[in-house]
Parts: sequence; C-alpha cells; structure tokens
Amino acid sequence: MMNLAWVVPLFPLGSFILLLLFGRRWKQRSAYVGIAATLLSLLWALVVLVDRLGGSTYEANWTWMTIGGVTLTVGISVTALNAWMLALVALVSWLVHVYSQGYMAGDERFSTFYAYLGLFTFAMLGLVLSPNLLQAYIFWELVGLGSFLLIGFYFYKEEAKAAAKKAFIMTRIGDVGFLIGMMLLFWQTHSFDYDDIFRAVGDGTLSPGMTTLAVILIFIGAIGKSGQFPLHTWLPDAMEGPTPVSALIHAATMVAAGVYLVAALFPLYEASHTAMMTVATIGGVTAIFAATIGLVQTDIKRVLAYSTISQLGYMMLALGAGSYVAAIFHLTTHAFFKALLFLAAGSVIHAVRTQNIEEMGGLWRRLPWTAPLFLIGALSISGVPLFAGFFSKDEILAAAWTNGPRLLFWLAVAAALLTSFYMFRLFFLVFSGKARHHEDAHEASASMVAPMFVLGVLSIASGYMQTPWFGSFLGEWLTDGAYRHEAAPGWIAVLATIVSFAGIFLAWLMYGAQKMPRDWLSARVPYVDELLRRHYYIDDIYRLTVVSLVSWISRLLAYVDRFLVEGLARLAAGIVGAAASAGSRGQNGQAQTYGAVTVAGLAILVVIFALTGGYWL
Amino acid sequence: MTLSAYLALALILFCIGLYGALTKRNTVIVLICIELMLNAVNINFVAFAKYGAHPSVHGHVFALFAIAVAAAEAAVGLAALIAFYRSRKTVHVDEANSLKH
Amino acid sequence: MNDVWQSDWSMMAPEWIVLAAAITLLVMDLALPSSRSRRPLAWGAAAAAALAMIATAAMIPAESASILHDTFRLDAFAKAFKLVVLAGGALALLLVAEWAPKEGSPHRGEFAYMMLFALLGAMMMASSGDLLTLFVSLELLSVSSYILAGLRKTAPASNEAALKYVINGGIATAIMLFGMSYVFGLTGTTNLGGIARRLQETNEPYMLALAFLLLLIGVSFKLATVPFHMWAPDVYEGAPVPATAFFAVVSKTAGFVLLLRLLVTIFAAAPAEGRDPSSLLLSMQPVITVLAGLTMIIGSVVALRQRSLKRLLAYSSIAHAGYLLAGFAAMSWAMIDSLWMYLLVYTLMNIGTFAIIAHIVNETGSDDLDGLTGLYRHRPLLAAALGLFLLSLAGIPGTAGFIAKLHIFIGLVVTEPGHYVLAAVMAITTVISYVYYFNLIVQLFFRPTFTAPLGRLPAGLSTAVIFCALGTLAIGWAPGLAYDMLARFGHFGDFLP
Amino acid sequence: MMFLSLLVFSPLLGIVLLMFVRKTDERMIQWLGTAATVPPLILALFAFVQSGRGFRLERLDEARDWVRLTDLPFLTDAAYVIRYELGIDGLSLVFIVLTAVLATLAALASMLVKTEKKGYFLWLLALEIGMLGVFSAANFVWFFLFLEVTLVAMFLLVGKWGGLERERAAYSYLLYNGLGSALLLVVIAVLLARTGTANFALLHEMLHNPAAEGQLIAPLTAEGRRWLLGGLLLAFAVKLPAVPFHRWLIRVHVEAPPPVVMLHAGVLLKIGAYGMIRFGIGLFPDEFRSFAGVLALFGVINVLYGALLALRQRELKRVLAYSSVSHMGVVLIGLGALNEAGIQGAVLQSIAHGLISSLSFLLVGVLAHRMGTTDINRLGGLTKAMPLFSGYLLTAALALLGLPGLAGFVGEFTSFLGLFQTKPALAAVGALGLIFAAVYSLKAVLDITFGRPRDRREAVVGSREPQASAASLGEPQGGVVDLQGKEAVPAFILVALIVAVGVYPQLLAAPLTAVVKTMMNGLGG
Repeated sequence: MMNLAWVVPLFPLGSFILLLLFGRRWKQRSAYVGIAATLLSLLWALVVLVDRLGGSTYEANWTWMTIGGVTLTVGISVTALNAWMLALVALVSWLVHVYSQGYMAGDERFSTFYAYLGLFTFAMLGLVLSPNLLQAYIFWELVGLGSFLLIGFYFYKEEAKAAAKKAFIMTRIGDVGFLIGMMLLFWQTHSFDYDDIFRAVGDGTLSPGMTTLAVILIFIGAIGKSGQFPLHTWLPDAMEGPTPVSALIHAATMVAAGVYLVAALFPLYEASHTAMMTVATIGGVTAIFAATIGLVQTDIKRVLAYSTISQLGYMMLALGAGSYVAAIFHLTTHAFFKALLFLAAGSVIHAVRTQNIEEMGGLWRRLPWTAPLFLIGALSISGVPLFAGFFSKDEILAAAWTNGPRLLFWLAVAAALLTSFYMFRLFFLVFSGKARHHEDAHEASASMVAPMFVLGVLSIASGYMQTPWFGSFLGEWLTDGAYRHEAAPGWIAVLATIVSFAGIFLAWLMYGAQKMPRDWLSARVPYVDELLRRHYYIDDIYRLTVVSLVSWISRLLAYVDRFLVEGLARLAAGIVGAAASAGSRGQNGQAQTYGAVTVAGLAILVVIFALTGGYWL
Repeated sequence: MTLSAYLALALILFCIGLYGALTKRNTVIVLICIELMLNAVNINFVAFAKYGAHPSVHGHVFALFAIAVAAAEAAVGLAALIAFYRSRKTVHVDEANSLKH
Repeated sequence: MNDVWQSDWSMMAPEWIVLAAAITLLVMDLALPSSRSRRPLAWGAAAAAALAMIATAAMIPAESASILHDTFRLDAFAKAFKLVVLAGGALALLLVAEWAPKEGSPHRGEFAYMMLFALLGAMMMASSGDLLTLFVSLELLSVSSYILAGLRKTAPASNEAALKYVINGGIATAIMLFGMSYVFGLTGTTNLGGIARRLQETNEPYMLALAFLLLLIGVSFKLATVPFHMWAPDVYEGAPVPATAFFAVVSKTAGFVLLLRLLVTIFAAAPAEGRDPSSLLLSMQPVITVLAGLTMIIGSVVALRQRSLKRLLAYSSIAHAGYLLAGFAAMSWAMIDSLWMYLLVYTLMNIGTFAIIAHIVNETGSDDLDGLTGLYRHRPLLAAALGLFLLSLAGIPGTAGFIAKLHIFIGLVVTEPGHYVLAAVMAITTVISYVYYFNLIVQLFFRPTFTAPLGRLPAGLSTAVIFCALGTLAIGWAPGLAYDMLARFGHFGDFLP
Repeated sequence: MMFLSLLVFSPLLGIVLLMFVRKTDERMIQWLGTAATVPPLILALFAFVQSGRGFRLERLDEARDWVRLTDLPFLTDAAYVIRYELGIDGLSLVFIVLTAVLATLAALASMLVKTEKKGYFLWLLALEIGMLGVFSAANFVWFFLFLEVTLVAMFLLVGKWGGLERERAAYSYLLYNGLGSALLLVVIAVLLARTGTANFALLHEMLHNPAAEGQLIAPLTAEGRRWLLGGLLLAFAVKLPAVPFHRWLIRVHVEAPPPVVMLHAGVLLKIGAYGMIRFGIGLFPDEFRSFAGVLALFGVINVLYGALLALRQRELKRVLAYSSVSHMGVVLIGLGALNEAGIQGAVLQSIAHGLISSLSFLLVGVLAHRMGTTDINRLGGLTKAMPLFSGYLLTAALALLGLPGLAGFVGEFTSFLGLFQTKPALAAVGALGLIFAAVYSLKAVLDITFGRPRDRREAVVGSREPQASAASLGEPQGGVVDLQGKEAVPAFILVALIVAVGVYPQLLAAPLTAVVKTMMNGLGG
C-alpha cells in the first residue's frame, strides 16, 4: 500500500476542488464532502502506517522539471517519520472536520470554510510525504496559504485581515531563509533529495561551514512556521481565525511543521554542532519566553497560542539536544492535547460567545462534557504523571539534561512550572467560581463533543507509546531500532512532577481558592506585568525598526523615482525643448541674418582650418 | 605678383559686397552688393585666365557666362522686390520678417 | 564646329522633351485666351516629365558616354538621378495642376513651364561634366525657383519668400562661384575630369582647401544644411505648396547631385594637408561629419515647435538633408547607392505628404496643423495615407523610409573606423522626430474635428497620393523592387571621369 | 511550407474582414475580432503539441528572397542579401504560444472597451501580428520590422483608447521604446554592415567560426563586439524595462486600456528578455560573460526597487506596474546567473509573469468597470459583493508573490536557483524581494477584498488626492455584479494555465531544454 501513499493527499484536494466548484450550491451539506474525504485519507494513511510498521522505507519520484542536465523531481517517501506524521495529520484533520460541522453551522461561507480546510489538509499531507526539499518547500508554502486563508476567514473583520497578512508575511520571512538554505545546499550536492544530501554530508562533499550556514537558514524557515522567537508574533494574532482552525493548523499540525522539517533533516543538523546549539537555544528561549507571556493573557485562545509557542520551543529544544524521538513524541502528544484544548476552548466560546476569560467562570456544571475534557488536556500539558504530556515532556527534559547546556535544562523546568500555572489559571477562571451571566450557556452538539472525546482519550493514551516502564515502541520504530533510552537520572521525572503540581497549586491558590490576591505579582512589579502584557514589546520593536526602516527606504525611493529618475528624463526632454525654442527664436525672419550665419559658419571653418592646418581631429 | 594683386582686389571687392549684402537695409543696394560679389568673381576668372598657373580661355568664357547669369538673377531679384513693394510698400529688407520662427 | 553637329544628340532626349514641352507651354500660355483654364497645361507638363522619365529609363542599358567635349555626360549616375528628379518633378506638376489658392490661380501656366525649366536645370546638372554647365544648370534651377516661390503675386508671404530666396540664393551663388574661380585658377580648365587630373599635381593646399570650403558652403544652400539652412523654413512657408514640394524634393535632389558631381569628382583624389594626404575629400570628412550632425540636430529639434505644416516639413526636410549628408560624410562604398535610394524614397513620401497638405490648404486656406484634426473621421483613407507617409518619414519599418535609413546606417558603420557618433546622432534625432511626426498622427486619428469636413481629393492630387503611397508601401515591403533597379546602375562605377 | 507565415499573418484576415464591418455593429466587431485571434492560437498550439511529439521545428523554417542591398564585385554572392526568413525553436515557440493565448484572451476581455471598437480591434490584431512576428523572425531586419509594428500599434492603442493621460503615456512609450529601438537599429546596422547578413544562424556562424573571420566585410574587434553587446543589452533593457528606464512602463500600465495592458505586460515586456537571450547570449556568448555581473546587479536592483515602490502605491494599477518592474528584475537575475538554471528561469519567469500580469489586468479591467475606480483607498470588503472576483484577485496576488504551485514560483525559483550558483551573496539580497512581494501584493489585494466595505464619503476625505470629488468617484451602477460568465472565461483559463505551469513546469521546460543546452554550449560551460 505504501506505493499508493500518494493517494492520501488527493482526497482533501478533491474535496477542495469540488467545494470550490459546487460548494455554494451544497451549502451545509459541504461538510459531508470534507468529512468523507478526510476520513478516506485517514483510513488510507492508517493502512500506510500499518504497512510501514512492518516494512521499510518506500520512495518514488516523478519528473517535475528538467534544468539542463539536472532533473528536479517530485515524489513520495514513506519513512517512519512520514508515515507517522501522515496518520497524525489525517487523524486530527478528520476530527476537526467533524467538529467544525457543529461549530461553523450557519456560517454564510460554510462551504468555503470546508474547501479551505481541504486545501490545508492536502498541503499538510503533501508536506509530510515529501522526499526532497523542493517539494517540502512547495507544500510548506501551501500550508501557509491554507493557514492564511483560514485566519482571514472572517474577512470583514479588520483584525482578521491584519492577522492573515501578518501570518503570511512573517512566515514568508522564514520561508525565504528556507529557500536560500535549500538553494545553497543544491549547488553543493546538485540535488534536493534528502537522501542525496545526507549522503553528501556523509562522504564529506559538503563542507562543515556550508552545512552550518545552510541548515541555519533552513531553520529560519522552521522558526517562522513554528512560531519560534523572534518570528512568533503572528501566531497569537492568528487566533482571529475560527477556533477549529486554531486547533488544526495553529496547534496540532502546521506549526509543528517546523519541528517536522528539522526532524526530517536531522542527519544534516547533527553534522553541525553550531546548528544544533542554535536550535536548542532558540527552542529553550522560546519555551520560557512564550510561557511568561501566557501568564497574563486574558483571551482564552491567546493563552493557548502562547502555550503552543512554548511547547513548540520544547520540541525544538529536544531536537537541539539531539533527541529526535523526544521531539516527535512530544509533537504527537502535543497535537492531541493541544487540539483537545483548542476544541474545548471552542466549545466554551461557542457557549458563552466571548473569548475573554475574565468574563467567564463557573462553567463546570454547564458544560459537563467540555469541562472534564479540558481538564484532561490541561493535566496532560502540565505534565501530570500518567497523562501523555508527562512522558513526552520528561523525555525532553532528560535529553536536555544529558546533551544540552545546563541553562537550557533549567529554563525548560521553569517553563514547565509556568505552563502548569497558566493552564490552571485558565482552567480555574473559566470553569470554577461564580457563573457570570451565561444563563443560556449549554453544551455543544455531539458532533463537537465526539472529536473532543477522541482527543481526550488520546491525550492520555498516546503517552504510553514511549515510557520508561512499558518500553519505547515509538523510538525504536522511528529510528529503526537504533534508539536507546537516555540514561537520565531518575530525579528528573520527580522534579518534573513536583514542578507541575507546584504550578497547579499556585494557580489554585490564586484563582481557584482565591487565597492569594490575583495582582500579587502585578502589584509588586508592575513594570514586569506591563512588559508581559505587551508581549515584551516585540511587535512595537518591529514596527519601530524593521517596518519603519523599510517604509523609510521605500519613501526615499519614491522620491528618487519621482525626482531623480523622472527628473533626468524630464531634464533631457527639457533640454530638447529649450533647444527647440532657442532654435525657433533664432530663426528671426531676417534674410540678412541667415546670410550672416552662413558667412560666420564659413569663417569658423576657415579659421579652424588655418589654425589646425587640416588636422581637424 | 601681378596675380596676387588681382586676387587681393577680388577678395576685397567680394568682402565689401558681402558686407553690404548683409548689412544694407535697402534691398536695391543689397542686390547691387550681390552683383559686386559676382563681379569680384569675374575679376578672379579673368585674372586666372591671363596670369594663372594654367592660363586658358576658359576663364574668359566663364566670366561671360557669370555676367549673363548675374543679370538674370538681378532681374528676377528686382522683380521679386517690386512684387514685395506692391504688397508691403517698403523696400527695406529687414521689414521682410513676417515669416519667422 | 564639327563636333557639335556630329554629337549624338539623342543622348539628350529627356532634356529635349522637357525643353520642348516648356517652350510649347510657354507659347500656349501666351496664346490661349485668359478665360481658358490652364489646368490642362500643368497636366501636359506632368505628362512631359513622365515621358522624359520613360526616355531616361529607356537609356539605362546604354553605355556611359559624353558629348560636347565632355560637358554633357550620360553615365549611370546621370540616369539614376535624372529618374529621381523627373519623378519628383512629374509628381510636383500634378500638384500644380490642382493648385487652387484662395485668391485664385491666375499664373498656373507660368507655374507649369517655370517648373519645367527648373526641372531642366536639375536634369542638366545630373549630366554635367563641366564646371560651366554645372554652374549654368544650377542657375537655371535657382532662378526658376525664385520665380516659383513668388508666384502668388498678391500674397505678401509669397513675395517675401521670393525676396529672401533671391537674396540668400545670390549670396550662395557668389560664394560658390568664388570657390569655382579658385578651382579654375589652380587648374586652368573647367572640365571636371581635367580639374581632378590637374589637381593631383598642384601644391597649393591652402587655396584648394579654401576653394573646397567655399564650394561646400555654397552647395549647402541648395541642400539646406547647416550653416546655410535658415532660408528654407521661410521660403517653404511662403511659397505655394506645389513649389514647396518642388523645393523640398527636386531642389534637394539637385543639391546632392551637385554635391557629388562637384566635390567628389574634383576633390576625391586631390592632395591635401592633414589626416589623409591622398584625398582632400577624406581629410575634410570631419567637417562634413560635424555639419551633418548639426543639420540633423537643428532640423529635428526646431521642428518640435512648429505649427505650420509647411514650416514643419521644412525643418523635417532639413533633418532629412542631415541624414543624407551623414550618408555622404561616411564616404563608404555605399555612399551614392544609399543617397540615391534615400532620395527616391524621400521624393515619394514627401510629395505624398505635400499633396495632402495642398488639399488642406486649398480647402481651408491655412496650413496650420489644426487642419488635420479628426481627418480620420471624414476621410479615413486619406488619413491612412498621410499616416503612412508620416511613418515613412519617421523611418518606421514596413515603409520605404526605413529601408532607406537602414542603408544610410549601414554606410555609416561599414567603414573602419565606423562613424558611430554620427550613427548615434542620427538614431537620437530620429527618435526626436517621432515626436512631431506622431503628433501629426495624433491630430489625424485621436482628436475630434472642429472644422468642416474636407472635400474629395481632386484627380491630380489623388493620382499623386496613390502613386506615392503605393511606392512607399511597395519599397517598404518589397525593397527588392528598388534595389534591383539600383543594381542595374552598376553602383555608379563610371561616376568618376 | 508556409506554416509560420500563416501563423504570423493570419490575423490579417481578421483585419481585412473587419474593414467591411459597419462601425456601429459592435457585437459583430467583437465577435470577428475575437475570432481572428483564434487561427494563430490553433496553429501555435498545433506546433507546440507537435514539437512535444518530437517534430523538428527547423522544418518550419521559411526563407524567401527579399532584397539584396548591393552586388559590388568585391563582395560574395551572399553578402547583403536580406531574406524574408522565419524560423522558430523551443524558445520562440513558448513565447509564440504565450502570445497567441494572451491575444485571444485579451480580445475576449476587450468586451469592456466600448468606444470605436473597429479601430481598436484593427490595431489589436496588428499588435498581435507584430508580436508573433518578433518571436518568429529568423532575421534581424525582420525582427526589427515586427518590433516596430508593435511600437506603432501600441502607441495608437494607448493613445486613443487609454485613460485620462493617455497621450502622455503613449508618448512616454514611444520615446523610451523608440530610443531603445534606435539603439537596436544601430547595432543591427553594424552587424549587417560588417558581416553582410542579418540571418541569426549565419550571423552566429560569422561571429564564431574562426574560418569565417576572413569573410567579414569589415573587422569586428573584440572591443567592438563588447560595445555591440552593450548596445543590445541597453536597448532591450529599455524594453524590459530595467531601472532606471521604467517610467514609461508605469504610465502605460496605468493609462492603457486593461486588455491592451494584458498584452503589453504579458508579451511586449518579454521581448526584452527574449532579445537578451536570443541575441545577447545567442550571438555574443563570450562577451556576455563580462556583462553577467552587471545584469545580475541590475536584476537585484530592479527586484528591490520595484517591490519597495510597489509597497507605497495606493492605486492597484500602479502596484501592478511596479510589481512588473520587480518581476522583470527576476528575469535579469536569471540572465545574470548565466547558467542553465538561470536562462531557463528567465524564460519561465517571462512566461509566468505574462500569464499572471494578464490575469491581474483582466481583473483590473473588471474592477474599473464595476467600481469606476482602482484606487485602493476607495475600495474594501469586496469579497462580500463579488466573491468570485475576489477569489480570482486573491489568486492573482498569490501568483504574483510567487506562491508555489502557481506559475510565478517556478520562474522565480529557477532564476534565483541559477544566481545562487554564481553569485550567492547578491542572490540572497535579491531574495528579500520575495518578502516585499508578499507584503505589497497582499496589502493591495486584501485592502480591496477584505475588511469593511468602504464608505465613499470617508474615502474621499481620507484620500490624499484633493481633486477627487464625489462626482468622480465610481458609483457602482445599481448593485455590484460579480464576475459574469463571459468575463470569467478568460480569467478561468488564465488561472488554469497559471496552475498548470506551476504544478507541472516541465510542460514549458521541455521545449526549452534543447535551446538552453545549445546556449550553454555557446557559453562554453
């Protein structure tokens, strides 16, 4: 079946095309097309996955374009990682398709929404099947397109417009890095194929300096897509999109593409210590950085968005620390619990029609399905033992301890503390306490609850693929058996547990039991609070530096264009015109002047001749 | 020696004629000055025919033709002047300046 | 005396035809009652010119020969340029036939035979082998032209034009004659071939150079090139349209005939001080180059400011003279070829333009370019024809003007070293000339019309327009037609005596 | 074989037939004018398909005696013989197909042109003949001839059927391109004069075969060849256009009627690229090397300059105009790279930009027709009223910014890939343009299609143009109508082509491979 893996992305593509053509006629029924298509994809992907579990990598290529002697190809490559991602993406996508039927019901552009979802799913599935960098880049941009379209789905909102634009442009900055890195690699190896590139690293055709440069450039692409510092600012704004989109694209799949890319190119990264350190540092910094901002957000989706950034930072940290498996493991569990959290948040928003957590409260009883499911997600992300997040986070911490710099390890621990704190701050604010005028809030339809339920189960179960106790199935499979569990000290797991409970306890103190004043921190260090609320002023810094610089240059060039370039042309025209006027005026109508001019001409010629003696030039 | 003298005379006459043709306001005088220039040429021709490096009768013939042509030209010139005078009531060449620029 | 009677007078058949026609018309004009229209006389003159053209064409295969002590030469050069001159003359005479100024056209009979005399002068010039015949035929052309310019006796502009033409022409004649006298003095002969031979032994470089410059300046009057170009706009504007067309085309061709006959024959092999001691002409090349460049620039730049169509075309003709002079300045082997081709093409496109202007002037009494506005709406074919002539004047491919210009360009760059500066000046001035040619096209096609629609084109003008348009198109798309003819002249190998 | 002549001159049939149609019969004119563009399309596609099947395009070569300038005895029989010669290779073929396709689509889109349709179509067809001829000519003189046909046709089309400042735009076009053409003419004259031929193949032979050195009529030194190439490049840089010769392009884009701009941006600009490849690389490969750096530099300048200025524009046409400047920079970048990828990239980019800019201007035409303005400040939220149109517009913007899967990416990618081999640092700077491209195209298009629908009065107050009065504002007539059947057809075809090229570029790359290989052999690399 692996040789037919290329069919998997085609179902959502078909759904996209069909809905584009007929969606307006089908209206609400469009959802079935999308759900059916993604279901087929999911089933097919599972078949491929099962096939791959027992088999070996399959690769097939077709000509895309020939350039002189070089043939660029597109194809599919079913490695363990790819098969895994394929199934993961198809699964989450299908769940979100199902969920959206309820969430988006009644929207005027319902079919458009499903069309876009189909496009995105197609692109994401295509991305994870890519056997070469070029194809990866193509789909890389296409997932960006899907994200862009869906963020801007509520096109009439100025915020959505701005957010969509920002998302596209910020990720594009990263993409250009990706593109440059990829092209540099191409001229070193004359191929975009992962295998060829890895081989070139192996046999030393690729100089270390060039490798470092190229992979760091490619990593910029990953930074952009995965919302890592400093290109993260688009991701919180992307929450302007419909919530299912946030769950699918901006939590579970697309933003993880950066992690996927680094993982797919892992042998290349491993060849460069500098690159690995860069990845780890960016990851670690982003993890703590985003977590601190998450502490003070009041929009439910933005809290989750910063949490996503922070968790992605974790994954990068894992990659940088050399633990490919930990990163993918966390990617998987994160996909489940973060999708769950977003869908649950969507359910809450659906119920109370606001995203501001300060206007929520006491929803535990009103949302009997959503609330426990949200709790599961929160426990999982906080790293409470026995939940999926615990195992994957533990793996990352272990890797950071053994391979990474100590500082990054402690940053990761601090981030874990903050994570459990802000997650439970969110939980308590939304679900506990007094209900605040949401009399009509009620649980959503089954089509929304069911996907959450599935994700809830997975948020617990997926952890057991890779535990210190029951073996490390995922690791062994992903690395073809070469995996060995990091011999990390046992106290790390204990520390992680303590930290996670500490965070929850603190949140309970402040928001659950309200034993501590909420403004405990902000009252003491108001400027820190302000700093966090303004997201470390990153957006402002960009506006004042990059944006204003570009606009200043642009204005300068506008003047150059208008006055210098056009001016020179006008000057030339003016000179000709002035000469015309002068010549015309010189023609004064006096016959004798004409004769005099002639005689003067003759005299000049004779004089010059007399002076030069015939040597004119 | 003698040739140079004739040539110098012709040149001077030519220049006088030219000066007059370019500066005099009265068209009749301008036309006469042009005649002067042509006559200067005739002196040249005749002088060359007699004292030139290759004396020959061609110079005389040429001078005769030049005289005839000059007469024709003067006649046409005067005719043009008369027509001009009829429409403009002036013989001043500098007032013939309605066509310009 | 025997020589005279034993000469092969048939060689002069075209001249005889034109002369006979002119005298016949003169007599008829005197004899006919004044009430009779003189229009048939002009048609007759045109027919005579056409007949002379046929006679000339019939003589093409004949060997080159000369009669009357080598004062009259019938070489390929003479035949070729006589054809161009006669074509221009015949077409201009068609314009004369339809000449209808507002004040009436009482002198059309004179117009026709004076133009024939002028034409005769131009023809003789092409065949001259002697300084004397050259001079006399030049004067025949010039003096007749002065009269043509002033033929509208009651129009002040016409009178003024004639007066200016006479004065400047007189000065030019004197200057040229002065130069001729030096040339004669150095050689003692008036035969062009003889002069060339004797000059090879002379060692008076300064006098010779002075003679050259005097002749060059004198010739530049007929060519209307810098520095003797200033009379042209005034005279063109004041003269009746058919006369303007005649000056622009026939006189200009005659000027280049004079340039080639006089300067090339005499000075090509004359010794010189300077760069090229073997040839005075080559050592004077820089002067001609500079004059050509200035002519192109002044002609095309000043034309930008003109509103009178005749005046505009006057400047345009100065610019074209500059292109031609550039072709001359290159002094490549393509020189005479390219000049002939350009003059032929120039004749067609210019007469075509003037024919339409003549119609506009006849109908509106003014030659302001407003007269063209919206012509396309009422007379689309006429507008299209004018558009074609303008594109050809601008040198746009697909028209004859392009081929001719390309040939000049080739001449400019084929020599070593190439005249790249001149080529660049020519290219740039061509683009500048686009502005005023296309401005006319804009008037024709874009603007709405404010004036009453023009009447139908009379027979003579439409004949001229159709002939010119067909010629312009044919040479533009099938230049082989013209070049095959050129090939039959053997590249003027017998030009130098 | 008359195939190529038939291809080039078949619109003539339409011209002749149109002459006999009454001026007022607009439907007939529209129908006939559109139909007249179909024969070349069919022939071009036929040739394209056949060549894909292995038909050798050389068999289409045509030659006919035209003129022999001179037969001086010291010259060989072949000297100064200019023949009517047509001939195509893969490179010309893709451009011919592009021209034929866009001409038909532009004719379809011309239904929005309402005044003097007859004359309009006459010149549109003449323009098509010129463009087809330019790409079919196998001879410098005929190349130039056809080039000038486009010059005159464009002058009339812009000057008569353009916007408010149409005459100025037409003159700008005429003078800039006239100067370029004049320079080209000088170069052609030098080549013709000194080699005695204008045929591309013969010229190539004369210039590169050492044995032919003796046959030159006048010597062509290495120095001279460099100058010739410089002149050629400069001439085509004006047509492309390269900064600082781009001002005419802005005016024409803004003023010309949108269907004409479809052809102008779609095909005419590409003559610059075609010329540089065909003559620059084709005839002077050795000398071209020394210009590669300059070309690449100008390419990068073009890319950034165009993009940065496009950022500031608030009029959709101007945004697109500057984006054209930017995209033509990519062509220069490809040429400056001077390797297989670069050359192929330049061609692909030309084609891609042709399709994309055509689509953009088709939409601009519809927008101007519906809303009466293309000022971004006065537009907004169009997705609500015109969802289909907005979708197309967004697609155009995405193609413009080089989204993979659409044609624009293929060209940009290949060009930049080329430059990254030879001048990576420069290429990296140029790649910034890709970011700016995203910014300006999204900014412009999202401001039109997204957000709130603009309140007109507010827009006037906010507008920086004081002369904009409410009266001049385009008032949508009744309700705003979305893209309709007949208008959607060309848009759909263009999008389909853009996607096709983007998804499977081999479609275009295949005919190019052989040509690119030949050129690389010439370059000795």
